[in-house]
Amino acid sequence: MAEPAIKNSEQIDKIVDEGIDTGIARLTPEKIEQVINKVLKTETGARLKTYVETCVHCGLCSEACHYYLSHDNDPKFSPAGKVKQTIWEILKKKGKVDPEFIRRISRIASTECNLCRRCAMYCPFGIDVAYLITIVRRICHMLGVTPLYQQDTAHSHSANLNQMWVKEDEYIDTLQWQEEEAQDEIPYLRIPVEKEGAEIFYSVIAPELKFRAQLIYQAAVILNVAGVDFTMPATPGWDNSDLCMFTGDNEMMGRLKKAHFETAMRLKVKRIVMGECGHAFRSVYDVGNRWLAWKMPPIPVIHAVEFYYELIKEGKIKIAKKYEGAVTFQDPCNISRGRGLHEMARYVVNATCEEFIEMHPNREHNYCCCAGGGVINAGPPYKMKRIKGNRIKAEQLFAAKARGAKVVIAPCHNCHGGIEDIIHHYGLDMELYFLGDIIYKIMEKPV
Amino acid sequence: MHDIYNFVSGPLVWVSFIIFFGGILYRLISMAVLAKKKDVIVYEYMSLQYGLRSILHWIIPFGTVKWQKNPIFTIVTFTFHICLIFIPIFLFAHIILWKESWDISWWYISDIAADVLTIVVIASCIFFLVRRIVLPDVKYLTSISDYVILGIVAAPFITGFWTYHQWPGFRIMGIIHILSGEIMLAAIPFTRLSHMIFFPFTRGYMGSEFGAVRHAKDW
Amino acid sequence: MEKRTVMVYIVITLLVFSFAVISGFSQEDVSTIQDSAFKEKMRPPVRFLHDEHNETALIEECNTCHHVYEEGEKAEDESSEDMECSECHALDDGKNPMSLVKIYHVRCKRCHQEKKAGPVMCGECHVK
Amino acid sequence: MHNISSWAWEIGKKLIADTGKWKDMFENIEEPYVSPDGEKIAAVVKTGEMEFSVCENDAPWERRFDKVWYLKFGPDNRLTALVSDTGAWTVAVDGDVWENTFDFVWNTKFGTDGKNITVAAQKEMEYFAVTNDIPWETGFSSLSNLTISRDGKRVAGVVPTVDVSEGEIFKFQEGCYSAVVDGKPWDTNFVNVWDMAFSHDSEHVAAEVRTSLYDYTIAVDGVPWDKIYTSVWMPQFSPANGSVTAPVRIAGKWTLARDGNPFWNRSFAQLWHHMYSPDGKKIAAIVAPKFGRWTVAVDGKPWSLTFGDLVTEAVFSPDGNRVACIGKEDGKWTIAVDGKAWGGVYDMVWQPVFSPDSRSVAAKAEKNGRYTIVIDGKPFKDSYKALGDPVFSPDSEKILIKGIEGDADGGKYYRQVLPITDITG
Repeated sequence: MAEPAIKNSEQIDKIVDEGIDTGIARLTPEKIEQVINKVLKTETGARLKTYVETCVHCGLCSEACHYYLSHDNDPKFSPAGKVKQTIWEILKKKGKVDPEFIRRISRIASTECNLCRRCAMYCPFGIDVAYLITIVRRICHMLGVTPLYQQDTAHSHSANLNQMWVKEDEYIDTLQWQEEEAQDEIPYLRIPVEKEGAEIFYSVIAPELKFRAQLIYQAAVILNVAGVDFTMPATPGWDNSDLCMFTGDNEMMGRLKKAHFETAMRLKVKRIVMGECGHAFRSVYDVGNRWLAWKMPPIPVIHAVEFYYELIKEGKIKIAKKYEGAVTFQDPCNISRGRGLHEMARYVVNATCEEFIEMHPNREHNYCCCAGGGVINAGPPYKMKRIKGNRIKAEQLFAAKARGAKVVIAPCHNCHGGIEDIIHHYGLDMELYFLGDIIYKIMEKPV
Repeated sequence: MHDIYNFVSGPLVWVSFIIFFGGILYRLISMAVLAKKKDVIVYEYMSLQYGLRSILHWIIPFGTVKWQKNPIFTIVTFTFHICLIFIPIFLFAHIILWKESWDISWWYISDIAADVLTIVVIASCIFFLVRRIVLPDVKYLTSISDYVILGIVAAPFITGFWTYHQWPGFRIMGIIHILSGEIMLAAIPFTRLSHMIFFPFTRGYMGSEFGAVRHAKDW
Repeated sequence: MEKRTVMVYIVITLLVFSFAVISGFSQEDVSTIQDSAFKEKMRPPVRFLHDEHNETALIEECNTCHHVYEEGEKAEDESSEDMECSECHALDDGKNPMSLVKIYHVRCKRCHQEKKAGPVMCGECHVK
Repeated sequence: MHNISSWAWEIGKKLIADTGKWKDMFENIEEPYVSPDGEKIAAVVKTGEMEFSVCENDAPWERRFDKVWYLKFGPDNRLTALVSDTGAWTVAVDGDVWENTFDFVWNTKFGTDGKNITVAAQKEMEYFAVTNDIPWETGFSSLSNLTISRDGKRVAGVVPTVDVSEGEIFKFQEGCYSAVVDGKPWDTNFVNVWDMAFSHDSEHVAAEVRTSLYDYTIAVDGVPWDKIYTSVWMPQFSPANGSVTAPVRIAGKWTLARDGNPFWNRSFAQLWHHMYSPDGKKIAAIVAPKFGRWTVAVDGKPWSLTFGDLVTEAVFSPDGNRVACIGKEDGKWTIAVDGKAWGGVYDMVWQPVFSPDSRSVAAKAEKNGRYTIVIDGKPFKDSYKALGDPVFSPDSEKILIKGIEGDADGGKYYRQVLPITDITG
């Protein structure tokens, strides 16, 4: 279990990332200064000023951060420590920093902070470190210094309005393919495409089409068995995810959210129900919509966890036999701290599983998976850094396992990806499921 | 000596009060204007109910998970902050000065109590100092200015204690005491001590976002 | 014994002697400010050498301090040495001694401040 | 729209199809669609194991397919569907299929008169558009944002013009995309090209483009404006003089620019979906005058009425003097016309429709799972299980209601024409 922490700078700086390296090579101190000051002047104001001036450098936020805990309390990984290395320095030098400095802050902002906002609950002043790190990412974006894989995802978003270069026909084809597959199990099943006036627009993320098509299959089964009047669009706008939000390309973020919400409006649906994805929820619920001047989502967005809760509570899904074996539950930051769905999640877990074992800490206080906030999207170069940056999660899971938990339920794609790697690397030997996997397994289905 | 005394206890008091209250007002107004211009969402999402809910949890000792996890720090910081505000306001020696100057007075604490509480403040300052030097994460965040600020806060209490006990040189110390109190007042709006002013807003805003928008707790 | 050592002893003895003599002479004049209205004493009483103070301060009229006010006007030819201050300067609400403290302070301290002479800080009068 | 004066406008109610009976005819029936004139109702039906067709007014098409989707009536009341026969995809129009087949087809589009039908198609990983069974001569490695001219004769889209693979981020940023019109790409490459619009004479195309990761502008026939913005939304051509306008973002605020110059003299927290009055003299747009409040602005002047949730589907009256839109506040939907909201609120409302004389406004609305037509704020007494869009008669005195009566188990589809006074009183 106890891995030595990465000795930060040396090993980290050995990571080759063409996105960052090439970006850095193109910078001049003049350009850096000009871009930084432009971002600071035109895009920041009272919040940045107050946060920076209010922080009393007390270090209370340190133990909120999984990177800090996983790196043997290395001060460089504490939330305020990351702000010190980035924002404070930028402000102190008034943007007069060199390209190497930009390399460091890009690394810190993009691969050493998941924007999970746990630290906001440990800072007495409620200083939003995630917001400050977002500003750093914005600066790096404006300077053209973003990890290659993240940037590539942002480009896919821009060219296709989805995160995985899925072409318009491939998306529809996948839906039809999953529909056909599922009809073998439930003959009357449909994935209605472009059904104007349906109650619900079921929205997904591109990885569900590319790698986890079974999730669309399962969702189709759940939605059909529950008799939900739903539809999926046949146009771009179907992908609710938004890595542009995490690279700092706010303009693209807005464009993606516009496409998504306008698709919902065009389909005349009353609600958008989305799959088990955390960051996408954040982007549609309280980030992307704001950039567009919608105070709240114009069409309500319901996360899968809340939707399952409704279905089970209202008896639309009946449980044939509860899942045997003890499970534990990962509270994803974007739907617990981000939406308070932890109690509903527990309702669903208890309704579907024989034995539920809490991991500690939990609910709003759960540790981040270390994959969210775009970090997993920084790609393979940072995989080990990400895994080692979350040893604390392995310890947390191990403790739950010691009390009997054999299965981890993680209702978020990023949590899923992150925890999958952690389970393998640390040899935890636990199974990992989405909540939908469990419901699909144990629900009553027509014979 | 009389000239200095008259100056620090006369015009300088006014100057420091003006800087203190004027500074607070200026900081609040200028920040509000800036927010209106650049961070309009702060106004849009600020919720009185949820803002206060969060503030309430954070100003109650052990009212948050964080406070519960660090009991020693919690006790120290709460007693420190309470004493810091309480002592100067309810100290007999201060009240008589206000009575003389402006004919206002109120309840005061005994000198023994004041002595004990002052020691608490000074001890807390030492605790904070040691923390800054000893704890690696805090040390990493610490700059010279943090020591200066700690000094600014500790000075009026150390000098006040000295003066009260009439230790050698207490006359000079008395003048330094008055001066250091004035420096602290003047420093509050314009240094990180401004957390006193901004705490309700930063915490309230986070509480509003967590409570009203995200339906979650932030403590 | 060396000469120098003897000299030191003599000097010390003389000093101690003269201190005793001076204190003895002054005894009559040593006084502390008292007022029966002060029930609980927050500070040590103020030592006040009445005659010496007045000589140094060139105060000739008793009613400079022991004044009498009639209808808001200071009565120039009257004085109040035989009275306690609190007989006129009543306590706030009959209990709060602050107002009485205040008039003592105003009487002493303000004059010292104006004349730039004499003690002004707490510990200079309320000596422990 | 297609020549509506040729439709039957006699007052009365006609049973078109007893859709309730369809259940006995087919294994499965998908949601029904009605033709613009209301004379036809159709649905995709399952006729056997892995066998599908389209049922139109009680009779299925003769052809059977292994997949049918995207049922759409054109403005000329022809019925199209995207169909697959043993894996080969094509378009079926009123039951007849196009000769060409493809690996996939999608996104059926019609010109205003309905004569020209266009789809996006993919064959052997080549992407192109097909209009009336005639594919573009060139294919591309992808095709998006399919856009057709008013008359449907010309087709544009966005295609990669430089081969760029996943992960080649710096190549991507040099510009690998362009707009393509009738199969011919523009000469200029852009980092991105998005929504585009044809001019009214179908001769020109304007598009949202991004020339670097940060610089957005409008390109007209491949030539970008000389001004750049931090973002732009879809451009429009003026029907009057051919100039191009687009919402542009400057210093965090949105305003309307024309041919690269400031046009409206005020800015908004948001401004999009601007549109010209039919005569081209006025411009209306959906705007947020302040964060979180939405309304319509005509020539830069916002209504005083605002909505908190959203404003959408704004439309000009034929005479260009009135504007109607959908507004939503606290989860409830309504219609607003010229800055005044209808009294009633609904669970959902559809795009409002002006009468040809511009005097009346009708909209389909839903309440408690039933649908009805509302004219000038007054709901029709009858409610329906399903409903098509309302259509005013050419003389503006009658309204065509296309509704399925009945409950979940059965249903009869009626075409009904009534005087609007039956609803407005």
